[in-house]
Amino acid sequence: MVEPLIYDLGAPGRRGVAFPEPDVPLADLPAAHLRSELPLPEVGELEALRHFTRLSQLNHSILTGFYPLGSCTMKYNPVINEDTARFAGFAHAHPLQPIEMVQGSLAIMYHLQEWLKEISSFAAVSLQPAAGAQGELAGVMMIRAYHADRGDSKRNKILIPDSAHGTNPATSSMSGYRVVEIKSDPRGNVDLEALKSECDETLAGLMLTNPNTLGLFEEHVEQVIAAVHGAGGLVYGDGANMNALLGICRPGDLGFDVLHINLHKTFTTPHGGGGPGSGPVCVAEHLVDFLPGPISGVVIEPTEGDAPVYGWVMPKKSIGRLKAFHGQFGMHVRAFTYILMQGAEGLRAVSEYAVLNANYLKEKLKGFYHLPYDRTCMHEMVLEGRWPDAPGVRALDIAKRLMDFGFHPPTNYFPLIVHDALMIEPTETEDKATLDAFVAAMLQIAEEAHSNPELLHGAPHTTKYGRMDEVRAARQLVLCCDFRS
Amino acid sequence: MVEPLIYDLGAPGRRGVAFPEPDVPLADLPAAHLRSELPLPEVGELEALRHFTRLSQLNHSILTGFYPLGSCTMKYNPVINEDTARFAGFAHAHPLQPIEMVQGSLAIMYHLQEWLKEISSFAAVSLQPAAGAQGELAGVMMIRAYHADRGDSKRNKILIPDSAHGTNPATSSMSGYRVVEIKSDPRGNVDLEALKSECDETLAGLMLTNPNTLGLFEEHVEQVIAAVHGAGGLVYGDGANMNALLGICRPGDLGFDVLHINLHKTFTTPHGGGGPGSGPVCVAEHLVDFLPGPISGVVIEPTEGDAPVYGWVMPKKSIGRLKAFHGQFGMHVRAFTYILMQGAEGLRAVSEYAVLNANYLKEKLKGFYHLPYDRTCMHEMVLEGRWPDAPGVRALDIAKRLMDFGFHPPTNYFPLIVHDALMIEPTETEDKATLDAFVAAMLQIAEEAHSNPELLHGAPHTTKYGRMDEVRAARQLVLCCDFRS
Amino acid sequence: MSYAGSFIPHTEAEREEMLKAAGAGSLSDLFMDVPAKHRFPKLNLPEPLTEMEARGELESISAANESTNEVLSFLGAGAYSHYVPAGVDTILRRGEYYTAYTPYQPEISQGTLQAIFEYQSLIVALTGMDASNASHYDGATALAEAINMSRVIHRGERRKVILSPGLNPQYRATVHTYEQGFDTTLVGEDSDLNAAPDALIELIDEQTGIVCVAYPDFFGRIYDYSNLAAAAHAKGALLAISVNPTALGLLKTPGEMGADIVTGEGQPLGIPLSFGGPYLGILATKQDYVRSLAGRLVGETVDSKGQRGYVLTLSTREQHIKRERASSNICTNQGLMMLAATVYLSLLGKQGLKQVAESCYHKAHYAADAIGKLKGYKLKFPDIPFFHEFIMESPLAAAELNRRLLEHGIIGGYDLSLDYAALKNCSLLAVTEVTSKEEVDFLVETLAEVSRG
Amino acid sequence: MSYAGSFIPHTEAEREEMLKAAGAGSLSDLFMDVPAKHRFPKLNLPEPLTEMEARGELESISAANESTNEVLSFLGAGAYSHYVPAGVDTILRRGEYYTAYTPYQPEISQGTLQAIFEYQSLIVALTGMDASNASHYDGATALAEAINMSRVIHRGERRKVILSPGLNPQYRATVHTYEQGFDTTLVGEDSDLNAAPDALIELIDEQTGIVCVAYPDFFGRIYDYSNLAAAAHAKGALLAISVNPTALGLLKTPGEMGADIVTGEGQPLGIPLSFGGPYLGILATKQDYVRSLAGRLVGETVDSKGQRGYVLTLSTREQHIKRERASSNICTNQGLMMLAATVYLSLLGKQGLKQVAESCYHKAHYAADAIGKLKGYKLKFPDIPFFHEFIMESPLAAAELNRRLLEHGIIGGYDLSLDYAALKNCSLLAVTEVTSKEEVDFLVETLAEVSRG
Ligand SMILES: Cc1ncc(COP(=O)(O)O)c(C=O)c1O
Ligand SMILES: Cc1ncc(COP(=O)(O)O)c(C=O)c1O
Repeated sequence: MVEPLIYDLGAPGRRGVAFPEPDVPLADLPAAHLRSELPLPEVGELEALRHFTRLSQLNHSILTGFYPLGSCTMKYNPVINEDTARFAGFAHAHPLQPIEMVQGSLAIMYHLQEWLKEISSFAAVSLQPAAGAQGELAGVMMIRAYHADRGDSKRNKILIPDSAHGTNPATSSMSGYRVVEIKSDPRGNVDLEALKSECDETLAGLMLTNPNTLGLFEEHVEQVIAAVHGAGGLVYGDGANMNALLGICRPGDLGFDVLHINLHKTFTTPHGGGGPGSGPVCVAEHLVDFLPGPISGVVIEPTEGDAPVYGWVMPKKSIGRLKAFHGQFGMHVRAFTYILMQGAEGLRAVSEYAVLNANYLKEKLKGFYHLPYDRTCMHEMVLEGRWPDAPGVRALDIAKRLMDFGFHPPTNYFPLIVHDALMIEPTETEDKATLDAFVAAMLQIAEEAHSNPELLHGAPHTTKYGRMDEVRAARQLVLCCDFRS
Repeated sequence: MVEPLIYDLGAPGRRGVAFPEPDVPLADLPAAHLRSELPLPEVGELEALRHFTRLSQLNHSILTGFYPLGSCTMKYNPVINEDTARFAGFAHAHPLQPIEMVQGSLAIMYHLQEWLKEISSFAAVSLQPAAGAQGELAGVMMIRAYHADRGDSKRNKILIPDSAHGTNPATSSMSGYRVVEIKSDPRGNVDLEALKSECDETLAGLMLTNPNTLGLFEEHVEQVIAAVHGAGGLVYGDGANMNALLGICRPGDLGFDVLHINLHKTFTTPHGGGGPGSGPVCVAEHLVDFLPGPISGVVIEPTEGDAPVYGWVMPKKSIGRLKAFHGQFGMHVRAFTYILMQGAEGLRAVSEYAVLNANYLKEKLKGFYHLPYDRTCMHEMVLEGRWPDAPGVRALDIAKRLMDFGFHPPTNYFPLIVHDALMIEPTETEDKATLDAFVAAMLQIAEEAHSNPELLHGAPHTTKYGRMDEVRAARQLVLCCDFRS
Repeated sequence: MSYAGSFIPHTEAEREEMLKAAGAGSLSDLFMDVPAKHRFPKLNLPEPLTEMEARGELESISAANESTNEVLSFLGAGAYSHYVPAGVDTILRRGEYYTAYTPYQPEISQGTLQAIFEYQSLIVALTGMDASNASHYDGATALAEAINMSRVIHRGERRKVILSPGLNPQYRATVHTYEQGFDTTLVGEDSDLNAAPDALIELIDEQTGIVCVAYPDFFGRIYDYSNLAAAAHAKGALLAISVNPTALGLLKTPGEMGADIVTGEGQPLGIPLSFGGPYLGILATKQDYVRSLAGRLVGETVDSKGQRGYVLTLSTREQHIKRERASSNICTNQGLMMLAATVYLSLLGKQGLKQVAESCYHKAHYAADAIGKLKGYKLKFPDIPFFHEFIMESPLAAAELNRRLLEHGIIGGYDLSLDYAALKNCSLLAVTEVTSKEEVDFLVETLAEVSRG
Repeated sequence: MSYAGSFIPHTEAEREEMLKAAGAGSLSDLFMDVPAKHRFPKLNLPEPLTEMEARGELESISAANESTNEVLSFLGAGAYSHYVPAGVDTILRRGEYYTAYTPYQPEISQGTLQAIFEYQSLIVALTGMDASNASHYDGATALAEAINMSRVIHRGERRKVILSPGLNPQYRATVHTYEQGFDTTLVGEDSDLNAAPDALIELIDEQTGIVCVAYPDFFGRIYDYSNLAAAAHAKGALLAISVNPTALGLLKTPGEMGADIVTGEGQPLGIPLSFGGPYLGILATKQDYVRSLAGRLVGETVDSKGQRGYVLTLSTREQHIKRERASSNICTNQGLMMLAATVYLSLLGKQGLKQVAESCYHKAHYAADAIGKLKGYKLKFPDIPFFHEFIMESPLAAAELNRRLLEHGIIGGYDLSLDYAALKNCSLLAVTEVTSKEEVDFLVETLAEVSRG
């Protein structure tokens, strides 16, 4: 019994939630503009809620199990955040209300900006980007604007390490740049020679993820940055991996020019089954004027004892706005709540334990799975999901088999520079017992891969759904149901 | 993998939710009175919430499926109720606040009382009883107080039909009465002759459920009541089955002297996995002074244009209080919200459709299951869960097998007067498609009972847990875990 | 159906089809058994509202309250303001819990059943008893049931019950209600409030079934009941102790003191004040008396696949099996509140509950110290250890004092003169972890000010 | 770990054991790769708070807002007050939804995947397109993506984009930002506001990639874009329509009018105002352009047991596969907001959405009628059909008018002079189903009064 589609439920004429009849005299409807039919579901309230409740139970989630999805920082999303973000004063604030009426919201944004500046060591922050990728877009556009502002118009390429997340090259193209890929060296760092050979007068910048997607701290980070700066380029930091760096090392101190932070990773705003995220972008002094805006700022300095008045400030040479209104405000409240509870002490502990958990897993697993870069890792690490002596087994099989043990699989087939990559990020909110259970499952699977590969090919076995035919989905494309029948 | 117990989780020294250190100077603790150890769990916040989230998924519930548990009125519990009952003004009201500060709460209780009076046709209502059984207790004690007040002290027995719910006789004993059981007649009514033969000067009263637990409206209800009244007794109405009577017939009009209503059945307050309920008790004029109290009343009549002032009123000869404070106030808010959305029109429809659904099921099933009382039923009906030609199969087997189809079984082995009773109450909030699916399952099971009884004995098959060994639980009694280890 | 607030899914076509199947021409036809003259009464109720309208209406009614979220409060007296972690309601809001009923069918109710088993274990751990039921209505009814249990245990003999005056007056009133049908002698309530509970000892005799005391008592006082237990046991009587579970985060267990039955109000364990309910009755006892315990019990067992699981057990005690011979009539209990307490205790755990208990203790003592030094005010029992509540004797009647405090935005303590003639000008103040030092200071300043005025 | 707000479960003993296993002597040892001089900076942040303290802090910050729940508001301009049935947040609060991520692993993500498939179906039904993505950031970025799509569809040719002045100014600003890296010619924004959209027709030429309009437009006006669509298609250009989905409960679909791409802001579908986000970008298109669509797509398939199921599909469009050749860089989208819209549309259904749309329409017209009759006020476009927003021209500057309205407890409309030089003294008023007749009457009376003062 699979759960029917919402359109398969209901009955013609059935009503869901009702609304009051208008209490005003009725106006004439604009006959020429009316639609002839409105093919929406006709289900009852219980029917609808039962449907979505049942569906929910088909999901793996952080609240139901371990979710070591590398690069995604699937850590505990504190339930208190879900309360604070819904406080009436926040939930019902219209984004265009006069600033005097929304000092609470503006204060949240202002302080969050200040805290992110402190954490990352940058001069200014815009909370506008909707997600990491939009933070990247903002960053790369600021790089463009910076060069343009200096009359430097020949810079048309962005360098991107081969280990980078797909959004980095995609962002660069969307910003109108040419992308040049830079190889990694045998220790998983940017290959310095390869980098230097591209550091010329056409260089707009480099997008660097540190720790990189192998979970490794870039050992020559300062040299890399120096090389780019030396050629007149700027360095963009992909801060998706900030969960390794809180109180450990500030990207601004390392010389990055601009960085985005994923609130939905490091700062516990929930992933929501795909989003919303929030990707604040932080910049060094020389890029402050280019930030997307408006930004929450102090518009009237506090006179003694009073609070300041916050309002909207548009950076002087802003690249403009990235979306309507002021960013994913509900996520700002959540991140604010989280930082408030952590403080400096807590944030450092977050990264320390995230890194401890990853290294613990690494050490427990590396004898059984090939670890291509055997160094102290940061918050995550990448194994190979294949063995020379188990030729039929691939990372995908391991991933699916993990489901039988109640675990969400690691990210697989990324980063691209590791064959059959299994990218494992445990996060600091998982306890040792959970990690030990995961290790036990991984070892059992490694054994099965050799002794009983069919078990892996057929996995998952214990889940309600078996392996999905993804090829068929793409070939016989069905993207919506036939709601007219 | 079964879910571990909360005590099996955690680690020594692990902390859950933290509280602030006291901001006051510390006082000396009373050394002689301190406990030496506090053996509570030591689990993290994510660990705890994951545990209770996972556990929840092991429950069948109204929000996940059909739940035709007879006598329990498992209908949709509107989610709006869950919001209104938690509004800050309600959730944070202390029960002992001065009445001027809690006019909102008192108004809720006052109007709910008024509405219940109107719905049931009684002179007054106390919302104090915590559940149906406590409403019964209040009612029977009022009967005692009434007789005592009249100096009538020889009345020491309560009559109870053999179809009655177990709380009725238990309540009577708890009130110090002797219980005499009255047989049912072949049409499922109270046997009038048997009743009359017990109507003597020792009769304190009769507890009558109407519609009774067979789902049948008592055909001689007025004669039954007249017989009891004729002997000087009072008639208690068990209003657990009010879902059949809203706007259909008012117990007060029929001559009942006292009645309890289960807000957690008829008025959609959720059953909470076993409670809380709420069992308001309604009385006719001659019992008003005996009600348990205090009760919300108008203490200052409204002067023109103003609202009245509500306060606490203690009935003159009250049997006293039944519990601390004022009853299950959170349930009052929910029932209030529900009635507000239904109005008179809606309440009548509720009962009409509840009865329609039950009769629909009855007609669809009665060819396949023995229907001992073949009359138009009210909101529920009782089938026999056995067949002469399938001797090994019992109601329990049918119940367990229904789980394989995703349904909660009907109440079984109650009422006691039907062999292998299956007591089915669909409620008005279930749609035809659900009923049809249930019918299909029931028919298939009837067929399997004859063709493949083993399938039923082994059921359930598709649930995470198989049949539980209840005998072992009672024999090798383990009522708590070993939290010291 | 299409009136404003309808949750009835039937379309007209479905209704007609179903009526036909049911052999009825119309909905009214289904009600022919109802005496015609009483059929289809017109109900005088407000017009039905949509959800949007109902929410608006309830919002304004709720706003008509001025509750403890808006006004500083020192009310306790059986219901306490505590911080409830967000995780508690997160779990309570899950439909799988709150829209299920009593777990009669264990195969599809393991969520509720295991939660109850965990609750039972937690209560046993807190109280030092051997077994807990799955919940009772509240602290008052749990006490009444303890007395009921004592009657069952003593097979109807021993009709004297000793109630300490230090029990919550509402609990005592409830006991009086419950005992109406029996010729029980209730004694002890008028004992001297200053005499230690040992004074109850002299009331114990061979007719005594049970002695009931509170811990801390209604006035917040902490007594060791070991002697009382010994004295009761010596005469064959039972000892029931009504507890505040928060205090058990700090204090010696009733079990250690020799209690036979522990009752209590579980509201402090994660349940909002909610104007007095729904709350949670705690009822636990020793192994010997398990079969006389009222209410549901969950026991461990295994399923047909050999998996550990939980079921309702010993139901032969209960009304649905034993009917008039059941030990109690309780059926629906406080399931969801039991879950709240279970989640609360799990989230706080060993360290958290202790922290809360200590915080309550220190703050109440800070307040009492300051008030004890105020001109015109004094503490009623300055030498007896107390937990988070204490009696303040003030220069004016508590009612008048509270009126004046309220003018300054403070809800004062409970006016004890309402229940105790001896406690003129006395109010019972509660201070918990949610009250800050500044708020206590504000109370103290205001007390000083209003006593002048 | 034991600082106030810690969610780190490790005990000291566990930490030591794990450090040992990891071959590190201390936590600091794990960070030797970090340049020493930048290692372990001291962060200047407030001291950590417990949950109880943090909630208190956030409560007071929230209370510093005076939001539309407390003050009557006629603001719209892209974000609308609507009643959200309780069922929506009931579902959104389920941890299984909100703590999952992009459903990369379909076998254990069918909840999210099926919900997306249902969302795609609902958007197709509402808009008359053939396919919808799984969500975009918001209405503004969805429009920017439509232009991006057009570039992909036209393989980088046709660098002229026509933007109607009736598009939300913030959306147009967003498009300008997105187009910075390309030599796109953006035209049309300064067209005459009084000229029907047909006036845009003359701007369309062989260089035109896409024409973008709003429906209803930013001023609430309803136009039939069929001619515009035909004109665009005649020149090989695309037509994108940015919609308000509530209006589609009533109005002809963009599909019927010939749109190639539909974008829109999904906030009105059950998403709270929340100071501007998170909202929901709607992005749908015709079959021909599906492979150029940005963002996630879910398609139907079967699993190994033959059960119908859903998976992410056509991911070769996306950044994680195609990298610099992807049609967009979007990765994380607005999943939970998509779920809100799906639940909202399911709960309201065919009848409910129509009811809401009609209610908005009637109330806005009631307000406009009354205002149109007020001395000194007039409607800017009295003869053009509108939905639930309209321009009021007042006798004084909108900023000053709004200041005065606020003194009477009313948040006035959006001040259009901020974006349109031609719209002096004009404000944009929105009226939805949550506003009562009395409230509109109060606005009208107040308008009369403040224009005198
Ligand atoms: C390393 C890295 N960079 C960038 C991103 C993009 O962030 P978002 O998905 O929020 O757009 C991600 C997230 O998936 C990431 O892991
Ligand atoms: C007919 C009948 N009477 C009385 C009761 C007792 O009500 P409660 O469980 O609320 O105490 C019930 C409920 O189970 C019942 O079905």
